[in-house]
Formats: sequence, structure tokens, C-alpha cells
Amino acid sequence: ATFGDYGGQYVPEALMPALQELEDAYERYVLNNEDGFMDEFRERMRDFGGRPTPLQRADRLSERYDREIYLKREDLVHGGAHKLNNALGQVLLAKYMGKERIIAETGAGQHGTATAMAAAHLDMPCEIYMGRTDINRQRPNVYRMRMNGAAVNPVTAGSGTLKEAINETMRDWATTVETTHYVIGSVVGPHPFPKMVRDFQAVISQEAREQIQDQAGRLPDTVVACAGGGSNTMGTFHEFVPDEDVDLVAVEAGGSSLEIDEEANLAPNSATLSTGTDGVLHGAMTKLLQSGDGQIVESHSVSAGLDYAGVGPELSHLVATDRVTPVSVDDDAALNGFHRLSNLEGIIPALESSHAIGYVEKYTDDLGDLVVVNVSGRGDKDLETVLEETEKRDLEAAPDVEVFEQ
Amino acid sequence: ATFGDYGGQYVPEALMPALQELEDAYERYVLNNEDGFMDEFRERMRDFGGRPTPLQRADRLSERYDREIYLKREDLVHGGAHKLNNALGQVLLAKYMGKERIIAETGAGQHGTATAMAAAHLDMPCEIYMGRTDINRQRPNVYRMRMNGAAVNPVTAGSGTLKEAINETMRDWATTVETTHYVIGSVVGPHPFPKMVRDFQAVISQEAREQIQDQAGRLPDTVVACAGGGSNTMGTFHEFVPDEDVDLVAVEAGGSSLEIDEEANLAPNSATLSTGTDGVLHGAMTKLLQSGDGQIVESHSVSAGLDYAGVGPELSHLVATDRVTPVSVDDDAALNGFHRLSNLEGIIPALESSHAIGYVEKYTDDLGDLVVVNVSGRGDKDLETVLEETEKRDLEAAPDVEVFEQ
Amino acid sequence: MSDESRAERESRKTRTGSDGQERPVSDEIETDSDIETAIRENEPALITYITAGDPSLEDTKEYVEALDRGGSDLIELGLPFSEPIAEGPTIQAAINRALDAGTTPEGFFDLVDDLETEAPLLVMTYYNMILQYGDEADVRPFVERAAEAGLSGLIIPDLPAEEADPLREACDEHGLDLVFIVAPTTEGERLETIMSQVSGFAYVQARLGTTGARANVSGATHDSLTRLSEYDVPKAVGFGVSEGDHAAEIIEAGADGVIVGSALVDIIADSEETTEGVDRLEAKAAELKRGARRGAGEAVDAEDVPEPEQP
Amino acid sequence: MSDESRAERESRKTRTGSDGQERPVSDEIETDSDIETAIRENEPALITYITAGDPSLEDTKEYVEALDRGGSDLIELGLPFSEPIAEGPTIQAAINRALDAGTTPEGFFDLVDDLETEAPLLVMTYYNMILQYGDEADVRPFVERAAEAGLSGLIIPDLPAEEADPLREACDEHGLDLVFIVAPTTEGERLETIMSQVSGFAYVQARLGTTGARANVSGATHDSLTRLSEYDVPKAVGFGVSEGDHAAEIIEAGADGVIVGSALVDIIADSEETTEGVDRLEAKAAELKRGARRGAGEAVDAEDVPEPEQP
Repeated sequence: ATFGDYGGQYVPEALMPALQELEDAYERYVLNNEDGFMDEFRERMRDFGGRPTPLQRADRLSERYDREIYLKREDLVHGGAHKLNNALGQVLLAKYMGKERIIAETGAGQHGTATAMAAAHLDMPCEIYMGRTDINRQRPNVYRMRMNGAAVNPVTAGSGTLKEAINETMRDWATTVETTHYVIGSVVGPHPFPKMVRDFQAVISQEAREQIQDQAGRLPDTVVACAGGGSNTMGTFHEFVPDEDVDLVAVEAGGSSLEIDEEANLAPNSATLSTGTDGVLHGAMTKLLQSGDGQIVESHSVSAGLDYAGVGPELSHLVATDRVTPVSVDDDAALNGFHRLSNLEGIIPALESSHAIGYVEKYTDDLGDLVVVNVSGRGDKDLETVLEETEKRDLEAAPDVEVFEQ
Repeated sequence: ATFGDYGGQYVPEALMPALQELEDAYERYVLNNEDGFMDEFRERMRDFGGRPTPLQRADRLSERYDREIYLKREDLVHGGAHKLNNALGQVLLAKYMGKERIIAETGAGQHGTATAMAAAHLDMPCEIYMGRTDINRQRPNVYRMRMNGAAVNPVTAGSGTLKEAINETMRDWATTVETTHYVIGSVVGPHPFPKMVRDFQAVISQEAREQIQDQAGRLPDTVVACAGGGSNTMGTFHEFVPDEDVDLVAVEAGGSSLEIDEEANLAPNSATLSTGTDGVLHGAMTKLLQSGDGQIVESHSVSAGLDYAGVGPELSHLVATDRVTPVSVDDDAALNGFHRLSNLEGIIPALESSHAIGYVEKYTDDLGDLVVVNVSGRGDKDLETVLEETEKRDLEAAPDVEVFEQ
Repeated sequence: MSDESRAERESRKTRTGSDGQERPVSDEIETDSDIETAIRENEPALITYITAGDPSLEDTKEYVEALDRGGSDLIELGLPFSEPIAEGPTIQAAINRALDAGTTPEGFFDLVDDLETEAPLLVMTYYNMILQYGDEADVRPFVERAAEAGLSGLIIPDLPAEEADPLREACDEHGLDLVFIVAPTTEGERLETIMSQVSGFAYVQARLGTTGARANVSGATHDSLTRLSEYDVPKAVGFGVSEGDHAAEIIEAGADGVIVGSALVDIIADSEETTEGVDRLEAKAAELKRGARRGAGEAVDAEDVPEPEQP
Repeated sequence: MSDESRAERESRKTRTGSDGQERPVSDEIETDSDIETAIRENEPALITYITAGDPSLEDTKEYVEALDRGGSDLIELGLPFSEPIAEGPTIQAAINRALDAGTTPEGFFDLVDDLETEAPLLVMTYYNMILQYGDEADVRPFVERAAEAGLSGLIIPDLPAEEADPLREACDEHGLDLVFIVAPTTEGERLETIMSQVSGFAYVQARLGTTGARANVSGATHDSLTRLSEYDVPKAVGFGVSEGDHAAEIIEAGADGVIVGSALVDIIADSEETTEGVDRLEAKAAELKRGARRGAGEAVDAEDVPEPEQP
């Protein structure tokens, strides 16, 4: 397998030649900068994507938690999240490979919008698969993709969410593989996707590692990132992996409970690294939320972007080898994290990133003196959800908004 | 007056001492960097705000219009628009001045959210005045301000929009002037606001002027920015004003018509520079949309952020002295601009910025060979409006979204 | 105000009421300002405000006459402007009613043309209204017309001394007073400058903020009057004065007059018929005038409705 | 498959039906694979697929028996997995029905235990189902149980040759075939490698994409069969085969068998009662078998429903 016991290429035979072609392209263009691929990628991420993103000292969080807290500001990337790092890399790679068409899955719509933006920017026809349920609850993202000229294909199978969208995109790919590149949205899927996506996202930790040394004079004690599929996680951790004194903490969505309800075929969480078991999903051996029989269960998190029953195989490996510490915080803690960062720092984080902040708030004592937290995206997309979910709860950090309920 | 025949300080006597105090602070901190004010401002705009923003060559627009089109990407500033440049500057200045409280007006909510973010970041109590009508139609921005811990005060007077919100903020300021700083949101208001706001926004043209010379090897022939109150306009133009060969084009909102309907007390446009007459509003002598008697009329634009009956006095002066060319495009052209940039470049612009793109599309022949266009903000906030307005029209550049109307 | 014009005006020895009749000025008052004269002669003076055109110009005429009868020594008439940044909710609403009724500067001047009050009249409006009267942005046509209509002065709440030169010159030319406001924040050098230019009277702003009836007299009023005591010009206090007792307290604190607006506008807004408003305005003016006189230490019989008298 | 195990298996000379009875293998077929034998002896062979548990395991038992009677030479039984990425809408829906009915691996094996068909049975499922059977992520418990239940082989659409070692070893150990799929994109060196490891038969994927009944036979089928003609292993074509005429065309193009799934699943979904489904499945299998034989150049009377015969 690719990463210790994890990874691999568990896909239909029809896709294997495409994976080999992709592996070849990955080695030539990404690893060896053939035809100046990586130069062009970096230039476009600078001019189009807005990189580098700042590493900001969070003055008020630092004061509150009595340690130095730095925020890696991926929320400032074009499109509002780290997602573009990968989407632009893959669409550009597809162009170098001579592909004529891009497909991608999307859950909440973040990866879909990033891919649609990248495809518009690079003039590639693009189709996005999205579950019907997700379409209905994430309409603004659907519109953004349409505005960028991408087709959005509703997937009605199953619960109509991310898992089904991935299945359907794989089916499209199995049909059109000769002319089409599938832009997978996280460090998941068959080899070489987990490595390639990680390498595109590793710019986060490349920048952060330099920035923290410039600004704080040393490497951090703790690096914290939320983990769903794991692309911002691996991006944030990658360059720090060899730094053995740096704790790497992956914060998963604890949802409402860490138990799996096999009867209902539901895990009311997405804490795959913390509670999952080994298995194969979407092309890779990794940790999964599954029933004893091997059926994949529906995951759940208040954050749509973490709501996935699998996780990147490299993360499974890094957890298995004790290099990464998996932790989880529940929906309440994430919502508190959302409000805390919004209120104290003037940064409205994505609900995904709010899990990382929620962890810092809740388990402050587990942190070292110098902490880097990845703010993987901005939270504008989550306002409605946060309002609804906040109303149901009694949250310490939430503001009162009832004056506007007329 | 401050700028030729324009500018001045037409405010109640109670505010004059505060303006003098502000003028003093402006000179010491902003102009002379006392106590390292400007250094701190620049550092915070880098780490918190995400500056510098890129100047991006727009490959597909360049091809379409057969000239070099560069985009200044203010949409990538934290909060999604150039507004933070000013809001952070003023809130920081208020802190240096020892003020204890921030107030601001907001129309569509962009300046309010930027101010709320800056105030949260700098730990300043903050209240935002916003018309009841605007509150109802810009709810997400209201929530963002509340999330950042700002109070939002509904203004029910008149039509409940920007003009009334400014009036009400001035009234608050007249009451609390000793402890409170009023963060005006554009290059309007009494001296020294127009100069000070311009100086905070001038970072746009400082960066762009260097960037275009680095990237294209020379100064541009034409610089294009949309103009409502004029803060992104002056920010984009300021450093180019002495470059006499650089055409500066301010694109106003032509709305649905350039006529004023005195009966209805309405100008169905915001083309103040193009069609306005001299008068005094909100503290300054400038061009206004007004009736023959001197009553200010309701302006209108599909873009809430341009929807203002006044304009910065310095722009009035630069137009009067022929340094800046005022033009306007109507709602249709702006919507086409929105779709054009979204579709061709993968950048969804604010409806304000869409006027600049609409101008480039419609009056291409009036442009030189090397053009800088300011993308003042991102368009996520405008999706609903664009969908509604697009549906009413037959727009060349618009995608079909009806597949999702179930 | 230039020294020259002040000198010129001081050479005159009569004052003109809004009825256009000249009245002799008593010897001890060395001014050619109708307004200053009206205050000095009627100390403690009552200055009243209502918005012209609220709810119609016809009504305003009757209301102004009622205020005149009730004991007003000066009457401010608001010319409505769409952006009244210095006003609180009460007067904002009055202005909106007047605009909705179609009140224009021309209608306003026609009203003033028609009015014959003993109390001199001032116009209170915003600077843009002055500028836009006539064909171009120029203050002179307005001032000329105001003089022609018999107005004695102007109060422009958004025009500080720094920007007032063009208007002051035009006022001087036509013998009108341009009244300045002294705010609680006006201190030191600024205060000196403004007080040296006072024309008519110093409009002492009782508190920070906007116009509007308040339940008490602010401490700032006392501070301001103390600060102004050294200046030998009439001082009238406005912003928040609504009751006879306020008037008494303010006069007792050293003011030469009190200015009341929102409390009167409230009466107009509350009255179901014009005749009711007329009666209540006249009574309210009398109550305020009584309060002022009480503050000045005069014996005032609460039952006795005082008629303002020519000295 | 290691050479050692292939050699080992070739030493055996009998084949086992799903009824557990050993049957002698004719001399000319040098294989110990039940599956290969079933194809070789019944050429042109009909391979049918339905999803176990759709709509219930009881029904599946009757449907399998009907397919057996109708002339199936091999029967694939789908063990439902929640993420069937290789299936088109028809089989996805069948899998969902089966999961909704509570179909589990244990229930599946119980069904196979009960089945006594002449045609050998294969299980078609996804790799995770294999892994999770038993206590840990390990393929062996599943294969052991499959062998015990009398299954002859496995088809795992998400398991390419590169990842197949553990499962292949387990299959070898228990004498089961692991059938590989050859896709239209499988060419050159890859094709060589896969064909050298074929066990049972080569599952020739007729077209890119997913399973599902189609209206015609794709050009890719002909290309693939041409490409595979040099290999001396049984070739069966699936993906999109739905009618007797397709079967005829495919056999005529050189295939040793045809694989039909979605067309049968459609019948199950359409049938209002089990008995109706049973009749239609048996008839459909017969039609397909007839088509295949027509493609092989055999004289087939359309009226004559052929019974598969033991050679």
C-alpha cells in the first residue's frame, strides 16, 4: 500500500490505466517540475489564488489562552478556503496531460466551487456531481458553480450527499476516463491522489513553517488542523512531519455523539481517525465509519465539509504510527469556536475550521506554548447553519441576534 | 475648501472640535507615522487583512478584448472587499487617539462588516447604524456584524437606507463625540475624512502601480474603477494621478436611466459625477443627486454599494479638472460584467466591481492597450440579487440556472 | 461678520418686526439687530420653533400667529431639508410631514411674506437649501429673498464658523443675522473666535446630540453658561427644553432666553384639528414664557397669561 | 495466482457443482476450475447475475433456481455493498432494495448454503465486504465461508490485479476462482499480466462505464475480443448485454460466454409477484441462451426452450 498499511488503488480495472497515466504525470510535472509545471502552478496560486496567505498572531486568543496562538489564514485564499490549492493544481495538471474535460464531486459545495473557479480560469469544461440533498441545502454554492460556467449534475441516489456524489463521479470517470480528469477534492481516493493532493496542499505548511520561524523565532510546539477528508490537515502537517518535537493534532467532528447507531446505519459524527476501523472506500484502504458487516454508515457533523465516513489514508497511517494525534470536539464546541474567533479576532471561520478553534478553547492545557492553528476557510457559507444551530443551544460564546427576528 | 471648490467641513458646531482633533491625529499618525502608527497599520493589513493583493493578468479577458487586461484583486482582502483598508486604518487610529467606542454607518453592509471585523480584531466596542430596509434585504451582513460582536442599530427614518443611516450615525456622533470615533465608510464626509480614507485606500494604487511595472514593464494606459462614494476609486487612482498619460476612468452606476424623477424624488441611478450638481451633503461640498430645490433624491442601482446620492469631493474635483473621466453603465451592463468575469476568469465580482467590468466589455474601444481594472470586492453577497435580476432580463453572458428551480 | 459691517449696522437705531414696521430701539441697546433687540428688550426671552409646512403652510401660518400671541419673542421657522442631521426624531418627523405636503422654499417664502407677527422671524434650515435657491450653487439669492420676505436672521445647524464666510457676507449685505451655535464642546480658542463673531444671539446648545424634548435640564447647560458668562452677548439656550420649569432653571442659570422646538412640534403632531393646535401652542408658549420670567426672579401669577409687551 | 497453486489445482480432475456433488471433468479440459469447466462444456455459455436479497433472500432463492432452469451456465450472486461504484442505476437500485430488506453477509451465505443449482455460483461484491467479514480486516474468513457454502468463485469490481494478492492467495487455498475484469482500457503490458493470471474466465467489460442494460452492443466489445483472441482462456462479455440478439452478436464476435445482469434485475423490479418474476426470468435466460447458441452457429428453434444438459 501507499502509506504503511493504508492507501492503494481499489478501483475498477477500467480506471487503472488512467491512474497509471496520472501517476506518471504526477511524477513528471509535480515532482520534477517538467515543462515548468510547478512554476506555473505557483505563479497562478499567487496571482489568481492570493498566495501566500498570512500567518497571523491572534492577539486576543493568545491573551485568552495564555500562550502564543498563530492563525494560518487559508480563509483568504480565492474562493474562501484552502480548496483552491488542490483544485487549481489538478485542473492545471489535467491541461498538461491533454485532458479535455474536468469532473469533480462536491458535498457542501466548497470543492465544487473551487474546481469550477479553477476550470473557468483555465478554460476547461467542467461538470460537478452533487447530491440532491446537498444541492437543496447549499444553493448559493450551486449558483457560484453555475456562474463560473460549470455544469452541476444532481445525484439522487441514497441520501443524496457527498458519498453518493463521489460514487457517481467515479462512474462518470469509468465511462469517460480517456478524455476526462477526475479532480478529487481531498487526500482520499486511489493512489496517486492522496499524495498528489497532499503535495498541492503542502504549500500551507511550507509557508507556515517559514512564517512561524520568522515571526516567533522557532518551530511551534503544536500544530492544529481540523480533519474531515484531511486535505487541509495534511497540507498543514506535511512539512512538520519530520519535526519530531512538533505535536500534530487532527481535530475531527465529534458531532452529537461518538457512537455508531448500526440500526439506523448512522454515525452521528465524522470522527473517523478516532473511532473508525480499517476498510476500503473510494479506492483506498483507510479508516472508515462502517458497520460490522462493512456497510459504510452515514456520518454527521454540523459542518458539512467534515461530514465524510472516510479519511485520507496517509492520516490513518500517521495516526497508526503515533505521529498525529486524533482528537474530536462535538458540534457544540465547534459552534463555540466559531463564535469565539468571530467575536475575539474579527475572523468568521468556516464551521470546519471552527472545530480546530473549539479544540483550542476546550483543551487549552493540551497545547504547547507556541501554537499554529489552520483556519482552513471562511464561514460566510455557514451563517444560516450557525444561526439555526445556535438558536437550539445555550452557547457561551454566541451573540444575541433576536433583535432582527422581525 | 479641501479640493478646489469641493470638500470642507459642513457639520454641526458640536462636531468641529472632534474634526480638529481628528485632523491633528491624521497629520501626526497617518502622515508622519508618529508612534509607528503606519507601520502597525501596514503590518496588520498584511497579517490580518491579507495584503498585498495580487495584480492578476486576466488571460481570457485579454484575449476577448484584444488588449492586456490586469485585475487588481481587492476581492481577496479579508472580508471580501477593499473596505477593510479604511476600516482597519480608522479603528486603529481611534485606538491611538484614545477613543473608547466606534460607530459607523452601513448601507448594504460591506462597510459595517469591515468595521465590525476591525473593531473585533482591535478590541473596540462597535455600533453600526443600518437602515431597516437594508437590514431586511442584507441579513447575512447583519449576522456577520453580530458574530463579530458589533451592535447593529436599525434606522427606521425615511426609506431606511444608507442616507438615513449616515444621518443617524452623525446624530450619535454629535451626542458622543468626546469618547467616540465615527468610522466613515468612504471618501466622503467632512475634512479630514476624504483625505484620510483616501490615504488608507491608496495602498491599492501603491501596490498596483508597482505591480504593473513589474509585470507589464510600464505604466498602464487606462485605470478603471467603479465609483459610488468613491473609496475604491480614489484608492485605485491616487498614485496614478500625477502620471498624466494614464487615463483614469470612474465607472458609475447608470441604474435604469440617467434622468431624475423630481416628482417621485428619485434618481434611478447613482451617476453623481456624470449627472450631479454641486451642493452640500454629509459634511462636504461635492456633486450630488438633488432636486432643483436642494432636496437629496433617492438614488438607485442594482448594486447596493454604489447606491448613494453623493460622491467623494476629491473625485468631484478631479472630474471638474478633467483628470478623471466619469462614465456610467446601466444595470444590464453591470450584470453582464458580473457574468462575464465569473464565467471567463473564475472570479465572481461584487456588483459594484461588475460595473467596471461591464464598462470594459461595452466600451472596449475607449481603452488603451494596457488596462488595470480594480475588482473592488467579491460577489458572494450579491448572488441572490444577481439571480433575481438576471431572471428578469435576457443577458448575453448569463448562464442558465433553471435546472435547480425545483 | 466683518468689523466693517458690524460698525455699519451699529449706526442704525431702529429695528424691524416681521410686519415690516420699524420700531425705535431703546437707548441702552447698542445694536441694529432686530433679533438682539428682541431678546434684550424682552429678557428673559422666549424663542420658539416649528417646521414650516407641518402639516401644511396654511396651518403653519395659524400656528406661528398663536406662538406670537402666546409670548414668543423670536420665532424660528424650519425650512424642511431631506437630511436633517442635527434633529432628533420629533423634528425629523415634522420635516418629513412638511416635505410630504410638498413644502418648497418658494412656498416657505410666500408664507413669510404673509405673516405679520410682532416677534421677528428667523429661518432655520440646512446649508444645501441655501445654496440651491436660485439657478446655481450660490447663497446670495436665498438671502436676498429672505430679506425681502422680512426674515431677520438664519440659523444653519450644519454650517460652522469655518465655512460661513460666503453666507455671512450675504447676510451682512442684507442686514440679516446669521446665528451661531455654541456647543458643549466649543471651548478655548474656538469659543473666542465664535463669540467674537456672534450675530443676533449665541445659540447655546444645552447638551450634545440632537434636538428633542427632554425631561430635565442637562448639567452641560450650566457649564456652558458659566463658560459664556464673561461674554456680553445675548445667550439663548436650546436643545431639550420642553417645560416652564426648564425655562425657569435655564434663565436662573444666567441665560437671556430659552429656545423651544420639539415640545411645540409634539403639540402640532398630537392635535387633531388646527384650532386645537392653535390653542395649545398659545398656552404652551405662555407657560414657557412664565417659566422664564419666574427664572428671572419676576413675580409671575400662574393664572395670569402674560402678553408680551412692547417696551 | 501463483504457479504452484495452479499446478496443484491442475492435478485434480473433478469439478464441484453448487450442490456439492463432484462431477468428472472431460479429458480435453485441463482445469480443476468448476467455473472454467462450466463455460468450456457449455459453450457458448450464459452467465447471469442478480442481487441477493432483492427484494428478499427467499425470493432470490426462487429466482436463482429459475435462472438455473432457464439455461444459466454460471450464476453470479451480488452481495450488496452500500457504495457500488461500478454499478449503473439498475443494480444500484437493486442493492438498495436488498440493503433495505436487511440483507447481510450471513444471510447471503445461508442462502447459498440452501441453493442446489446445476450452475456453479459466484459471489459478486466489493472488496470492503470481503475484508470486514469476521473480526478483523482480513479476507480469509470470507473466502473460507464462501468455500464452505459451495461458491465457486468471486468477482470484485473494485479490486484490480495490483491489489489482489491477499485475496488470490486465500482463494487458491480454498480452491475458489477470483475472476478478473478486462476493460476496454486494458492494453499492452497490463493486459499481458492480467491474462496470465486469469482464473475461471476473463470477464470482458463490453464498454467503459458501469453496468446496465443497453440497446446495442458496443464497438469496444469487438475490439476487446480481437485483442484477446490470442489468449487461450474462456472469455465472457458483460456490461450492457440485455437481449438474445446481443448475445448472438457477442458470441459470433468470438466470446465464449455472455454475462447478463441488469436486464434480469429489471425483470425482478418489474414483477408484481414472485411467481411472475420466476417465469419471466426463466424465459429470459432461455432467450439469452438461445441467442448465444445462434451466435455460435448452432441451429436453434425459436420455439424450443433448450434445457442445459450435462455433457
